[in-house]
Amino acid sequence: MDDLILEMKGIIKEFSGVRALNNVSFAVKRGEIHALCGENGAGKSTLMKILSGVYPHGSYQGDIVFNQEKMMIRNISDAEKAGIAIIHQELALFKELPVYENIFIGNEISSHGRIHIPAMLSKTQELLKEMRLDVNPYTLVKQLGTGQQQLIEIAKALSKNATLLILDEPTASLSEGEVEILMDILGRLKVKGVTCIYISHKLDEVLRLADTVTVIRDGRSIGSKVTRTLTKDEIVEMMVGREITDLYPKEVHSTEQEVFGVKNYTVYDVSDPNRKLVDNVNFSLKRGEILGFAGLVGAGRTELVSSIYGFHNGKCHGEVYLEGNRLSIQHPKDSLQQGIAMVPEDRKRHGIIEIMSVRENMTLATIEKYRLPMDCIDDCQELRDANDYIAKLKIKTPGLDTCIKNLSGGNQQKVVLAKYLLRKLKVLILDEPTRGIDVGAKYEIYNLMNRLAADGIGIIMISSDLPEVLGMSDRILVMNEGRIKGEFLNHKNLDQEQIMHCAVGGTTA
Amino acid sequence: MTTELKKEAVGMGSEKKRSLASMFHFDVKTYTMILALVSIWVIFTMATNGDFLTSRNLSNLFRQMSITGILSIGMVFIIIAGHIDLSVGSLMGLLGGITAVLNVWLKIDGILAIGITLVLGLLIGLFNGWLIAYKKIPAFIVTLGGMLVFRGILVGMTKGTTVASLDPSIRFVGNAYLVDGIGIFLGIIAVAFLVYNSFSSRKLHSQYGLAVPSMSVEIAKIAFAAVVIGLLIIILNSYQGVPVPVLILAIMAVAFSYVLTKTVFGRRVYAIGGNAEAAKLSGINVTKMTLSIFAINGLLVSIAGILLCSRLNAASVAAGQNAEMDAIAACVIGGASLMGGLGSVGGAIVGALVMASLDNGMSMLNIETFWQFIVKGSILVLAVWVDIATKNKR
Amino acid sequence: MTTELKKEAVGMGSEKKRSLASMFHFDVKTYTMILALVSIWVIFTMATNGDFLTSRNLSNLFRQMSITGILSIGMVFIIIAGHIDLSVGSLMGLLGGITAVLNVWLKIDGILAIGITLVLGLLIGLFNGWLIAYKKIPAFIVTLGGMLVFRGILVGMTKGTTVASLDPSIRFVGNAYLVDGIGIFLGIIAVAFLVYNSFSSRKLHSQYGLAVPSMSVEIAKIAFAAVVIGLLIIILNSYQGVPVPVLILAIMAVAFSYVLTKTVFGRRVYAIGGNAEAAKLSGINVTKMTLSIFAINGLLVSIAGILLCSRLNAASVAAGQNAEMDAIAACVIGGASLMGGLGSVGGAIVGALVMASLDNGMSMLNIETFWQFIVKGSILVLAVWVDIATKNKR
Amino acid sequence: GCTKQETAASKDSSQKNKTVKIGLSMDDLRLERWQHDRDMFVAKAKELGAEVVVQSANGDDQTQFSQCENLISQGVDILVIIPHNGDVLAPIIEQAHKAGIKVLSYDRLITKSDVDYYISFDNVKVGELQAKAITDLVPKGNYFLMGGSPVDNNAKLFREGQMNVLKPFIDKGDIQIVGNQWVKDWLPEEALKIMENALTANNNKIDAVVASNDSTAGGAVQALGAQNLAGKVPISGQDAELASCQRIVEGTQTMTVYKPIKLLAPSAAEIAVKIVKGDQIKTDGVVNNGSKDVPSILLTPIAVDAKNMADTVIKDGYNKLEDVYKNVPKDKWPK
Ligand SMILES: Nc1ncnc2c1ncn2[C@@H]1O[C@H](COP(=O)(O)OP(=O)(O)OP(=O)(O)O)[C@@H](O)[C@H]1O
Ligand SMILES: Nc1ncnc2c1ncn2[C@@H]1O[C@H](COP(=O)(O)OP(=O)(O)OP(=O)(O)O)[C@@H](O)[C@H]1O
Ligand SMILES: O[C@@H]1[C@@H](O)[C@H](O)OC[C@H]1O
Ligand SMILES: [Mg+2]
Ligand SMILES: [Mg+2]
Repeated sequence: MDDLILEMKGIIKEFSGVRALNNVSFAVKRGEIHALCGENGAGKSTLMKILSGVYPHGSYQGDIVFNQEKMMIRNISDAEKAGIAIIHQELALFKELPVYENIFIGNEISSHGRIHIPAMLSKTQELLKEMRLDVNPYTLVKQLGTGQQQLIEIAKALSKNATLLILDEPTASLSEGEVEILMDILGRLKVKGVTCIYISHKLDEVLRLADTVTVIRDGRSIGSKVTRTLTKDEIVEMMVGREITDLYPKEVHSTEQEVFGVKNYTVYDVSDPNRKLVDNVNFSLKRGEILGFAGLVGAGRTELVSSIYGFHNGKCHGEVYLEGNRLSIQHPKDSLQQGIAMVPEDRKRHGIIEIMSVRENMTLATIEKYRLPMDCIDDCQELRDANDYIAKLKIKTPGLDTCIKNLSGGNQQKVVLAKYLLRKLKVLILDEPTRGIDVGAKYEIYNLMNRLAADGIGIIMISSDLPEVLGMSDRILVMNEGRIKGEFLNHKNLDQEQIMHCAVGGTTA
Repeated sequence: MTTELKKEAVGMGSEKKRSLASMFHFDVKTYTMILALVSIWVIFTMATNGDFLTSRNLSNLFRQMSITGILSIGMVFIIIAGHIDLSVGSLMGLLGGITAVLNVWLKIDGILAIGITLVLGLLIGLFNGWLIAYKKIPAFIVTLGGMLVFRGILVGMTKGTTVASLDPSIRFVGNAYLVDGIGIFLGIIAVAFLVYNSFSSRKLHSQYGLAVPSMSVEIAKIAFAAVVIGLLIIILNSYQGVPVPVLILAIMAVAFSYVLTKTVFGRRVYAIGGNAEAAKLSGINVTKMTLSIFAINGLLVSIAGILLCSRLNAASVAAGQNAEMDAIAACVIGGASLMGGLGSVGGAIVGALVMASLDNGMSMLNIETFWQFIVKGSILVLAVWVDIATKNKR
Repeated sequence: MTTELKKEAVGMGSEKKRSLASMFHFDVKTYTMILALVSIWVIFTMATNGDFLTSRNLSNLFRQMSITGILSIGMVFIIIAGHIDLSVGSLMGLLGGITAVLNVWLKIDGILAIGITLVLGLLIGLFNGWLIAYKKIPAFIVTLGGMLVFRGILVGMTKGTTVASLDPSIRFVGNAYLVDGIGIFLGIIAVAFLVYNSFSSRKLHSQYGLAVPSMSVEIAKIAFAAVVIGLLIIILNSYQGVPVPVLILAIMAVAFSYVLTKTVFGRRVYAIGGNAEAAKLSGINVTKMTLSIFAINGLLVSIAGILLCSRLNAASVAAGQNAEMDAIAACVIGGASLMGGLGSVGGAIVGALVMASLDNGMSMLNIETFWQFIVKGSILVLAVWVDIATKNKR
Repeated sequence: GCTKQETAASKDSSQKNKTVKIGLSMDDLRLERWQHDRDMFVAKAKELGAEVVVQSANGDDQTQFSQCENLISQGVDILVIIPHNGDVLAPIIEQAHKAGIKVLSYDRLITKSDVDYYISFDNVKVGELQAKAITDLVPKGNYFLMGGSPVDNNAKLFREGQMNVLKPFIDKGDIQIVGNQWVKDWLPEEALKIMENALTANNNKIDAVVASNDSTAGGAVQALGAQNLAGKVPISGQDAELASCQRIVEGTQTMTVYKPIKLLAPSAAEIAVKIVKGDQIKTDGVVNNGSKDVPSILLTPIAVDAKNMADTVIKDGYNKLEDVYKNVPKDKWPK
């Protein structure tokens, strides 16, 4: 018999009438890496929140057996005491606190209630080194990019020395290099006997890493399989109930006409005006082109585009042209007026307004479109458009007026996408657009991108998912430490190695 | 593909159901406080042997709440946007004082004095807003400073005296009643508007193929609203007619409730309070919005100030002390959160009504002052507790 | 892999640089308000021909700020945790009243009366906290209710009279001065502690292989602190000695600053205020923390209440009115944000000192009252403006 | 015995006094009457060649306490205090005496302390005058008592005086007290609401209102006016504020209690200067403050109604004729 570390039996969880989990059973062997897959809204995060004590015993039905013992996990500390640690899908960090405190909050190193700062600092440095993360432990988390924050989350979970480690979409905003590091760490943990539950929509990772895959769909368990015998297509089929033959439905439709150009663009750090985050960047975007941006976490891609978009607070200079006209963008609203939209990377902080409904979130950037006389909102048109996109992007939501924070992570992301797609655009900037989105929906989004490109819209796509960049871009720019280090036309012979080499600072081949 | 279709269909069905449920959700949410209010009224009615519910007292009650009500409308915009305004009481005192000084000392015509006051209110609001939005000084500090500065100007300007006896035109605003006929007329217009609005929205919805609540629910809702409006007007008429300040409050409440719930501007107020950064990324000019919100508030404060000095037929240096607390409390009782993003004009008005009812009922009962403090404090907490407990259950 | 190694090396270097920079950042940030304070002092000193800076007036000033200072310590915990307490003034009045009633009317020994008051303060704080943490009623409402209830109880309990003439033991706390020797002794202990603390921390840091700021910076910092402490004690001694309330304030400030910055409890206060949801996900028991924070505040309020009735040698029904606003303002001036997650004990104390200095200086200058209002309000806004403008530049 | 030494010390510290420096600590300048007090006090003091440092505590004990300390440390020669709450300032007297400064308690007595002099109107007397004027007009009927701020000690003294007069009538059964409320911060807007509610609760069957001061009376008159009862229901007041004088001559308010500040403020200034110079002070008697008999100068408040308006308030120049009669036809003005 296999030695099971965890068994969840007949789990049922309802949210005000909506059944998120319907009799799910789930078993994990000691020491394995167990992947949990499923479409957006399938119930993966919910299941893990039950396991980690976010939804306490009594708020769900079913049993949890952990280490052969029936558990009644009442809160998060119960779970941690039992040796279960989790990295949540949504970042749960403290913006105003430094990195080292973030890592230890809730598990401070202390004696008699007094925190032991040097110990925490040195442990932090150790962890950061292990993560190959070059940040100062004193840095406030709000000063880090999303990818770096994600790594801090991981460090935080590692610091807990758990026997069962749950990772809910840990790599959603990590690029290839960091993913490698994480794989490395997980491998070492495995050797140490730590069990991992791994949730990801990046199926390549799953196949490489996991020993077993369990798939859930619409709150039901579909089945568990050993990875060795599995192909990607099979997982996809288990997840969505059908086959997706081509993950990247690439079409080529770029023209030669420039729609958008950036010249000598430099961006400085907000808190340290001498530090350049983006250094003299030049690029141009053609009508109907999909331009991919690759690079490691912290390469400055987000800073570049958000600065162009008018959102970065720091100093910047350079020239931006739209259809040959020089633009002066002070504020995101200027960009939107010119027909430039940007889907932000950090969904929770910049994408959604948590206490507003799905509909209100979706139409926020286009709200003038529905303006009737007397500033009145045409709610019929608004409803229709919202409904339209809910269907188009298959957003799983109980209704239009549901509070957006009750949606699963991937579905929130789709709402954010819809929010900017609702506008009439010339240029669309997508910063990690498929972050946390399942394969089926990704496919829809790629098709959508193709359609937009076919309509002549220029698309900039920043993505840390190299296969995605390779699969969808017409052209790829690689950034490293604030500079564009390489440019690749996408053709069959281009492979990940070349891009990676460039991203870590090597020169263009 | 078939599964997808099925899912979609299910989606549509459940949406219809949910939209209905959520409609009721919404209703219950707003109505818990109304229920608390009703219980307070019932208790006072019993305790006063029905005196509390006489048309005369209700007319008093509504007049007594009108100033706090108007202030709370402005305040709810500010609170939803995630700010606060502590200067409201002093500013109201100052603006009332300005009306009085203009009219009594400088012998400026009443209407003109009112006009000047309104403009000044708007400008001062703008200035507050400028410091907060453009200079990024926390609203708490700006308006705490304003509280002191405005009171100081008032004391200096009036040299500490009470400036009394205003023109009839000014006195009218705070003290007159509408002829019965006008009240009824306005009531009918309101109901007609409600009916028109609801049916045209139904028509539009079904035109667009959107779910509409069942006819009976709709009719019940309209009927309920019509009964409330009708009752209110009948009650007020059976005393002396609709008091002008109550009418002003009603107009402001309807207008600004419309702004907050139906307009682009209102939607953006919620957005910047809910997540200012996301709002900015969505192309909302947060600074300009903040500026406008404080300007609106300034305007409303000036209306309240005019009403106050009109009701008292005088402006005194202490006028409006602590009024900001009442206004903020009204908003919070009515469901606004000081963290921003939540609140409604209706809630704020109900909150103001709850507080005014407590004051009114207890003073009718001639309860000892210290008991009034204790009871008012306890009931406030209790009412909100009940509200929260019932909300959490759902 | 080589590139990575290089990066690491760079990392270490830039880290050292950064850590130093960030240290200074921190310092400048805290010190902007101190600079504002110093400018206010300079202006007043010039305007009063030096009277402002006499040891006697400084002794007054510190005594005058001690009560607001103590209240602001409790308040800053609450504000950092994302709440607010409006009941502080009334509660202080009530607790002072209880001490007086126990001592004067019930003839209970002074020390015992103080003890009972402290316990009661803690319990009332706990009760407030319970309603907020466990019943999820917004702190604004709970403490607004508390403000009314406590004032009511005070008026009822004292029947509206002033309860006067307390035991010498109670009067001591608010009015006595320490003998010069003790003051000096305490000063030396404080400096010694500073030195010890800084060097042991250096040692620990280097033991753990962490960067330490250069020795000269460290010494400069300590020397600066020692000079400030020394000057303070010399000034106070050259009048009548360190006033007991100032000593109490100093002890509370050091103790709670320690709690906030150096203990698990304190860091978690920031966490729950910064992101309550994340705090919960990190396994922090937010409800219990909230409870404790309000209990601490209750305790501090009771100390302030005892000091107040001791200074006045009486408890009056109006005691402590509006003290909550002063305390909150002190925190906000000192950099706390009403949205939670930001603030410090030191900042709150500086904030209290800024406000007390404005009051003191203007009253020394014999400015007309209404000008005092205007000037105080404007300077408050101005000081914070300067603070924010300089912070944004960096 | 040691007083002289102390005085000498204080003279030293003020570096040979050419001008006497008087510290005037006031309760609250947001109430009209105190502005008059201040103006007259300062005017008289200037006339006598003294300098006055004025502080206003905005009705807050603690603020007043601090301000007194500041005055002491500024080296004033004498402290004149209008206490917000006379019961809490004993420690200030101690501090002042330590610094060799004498204290004159103005208008309100500083109790249980070693205060040097007291000059005032009798506050209980004020209450008595108010009630007397009303009972003269309405010896039988329903009375409503509009008290002052529930946290103002004076408000209680006024009530005490009112009850001294009313008690016999109540005992006889002639007068019923149908309501008895206190007005937060003496605010007219609060008084207005309270009066509206009282009238409603009693179906307008209120025959007289005893209001403790003019600002609360002002609010109440507005409520009475709304029921067309202004002028029909007698109502008292206090302070002879301009607005209330106007109401009195217009007939909507019955009376106000005029405390001839014309007498009070200048004599206080005079006495203050005398104390500093070490001159003899003539007092009217003593008032016991709980720990000693304080030598006192007690002035009598005057009840003012439409009849004696011209002879009191106007004659004293407290308010001007044309202001008071502003809204009255010229032919009805007193000559
Ligand atoms: N707090 C909540 N209130 C109401 N419904 C919720 C709540 N949390 C989750 N749900 C619903 O439960 C379902 C499962 O959500 P869950 O977050 O577990 O999905 P997931 O599998 O993690 O999806 P994703 O891949 O998008 O992260 C969704 O339909 C979601 O709308
Ligand atoms: N608000 C801020 N203050 C200071 N530094 C910042 C801030 N935001 C980002 N940075 C820094 O800017 C650099 C570039 O970050 P950016 O987010 O642009 O990188 P990226 O290539 O998009 O990678 P990621 O996947 O992490 O988003 C990082 O080193 C980060 O530390
Ligand atoms: O004159 C009155 C004063 O004595 C009292 O203390 O406050 C109210 C005033 O009207
Ligand atoms: Mg999820
Ligand atoms: Mg990025």
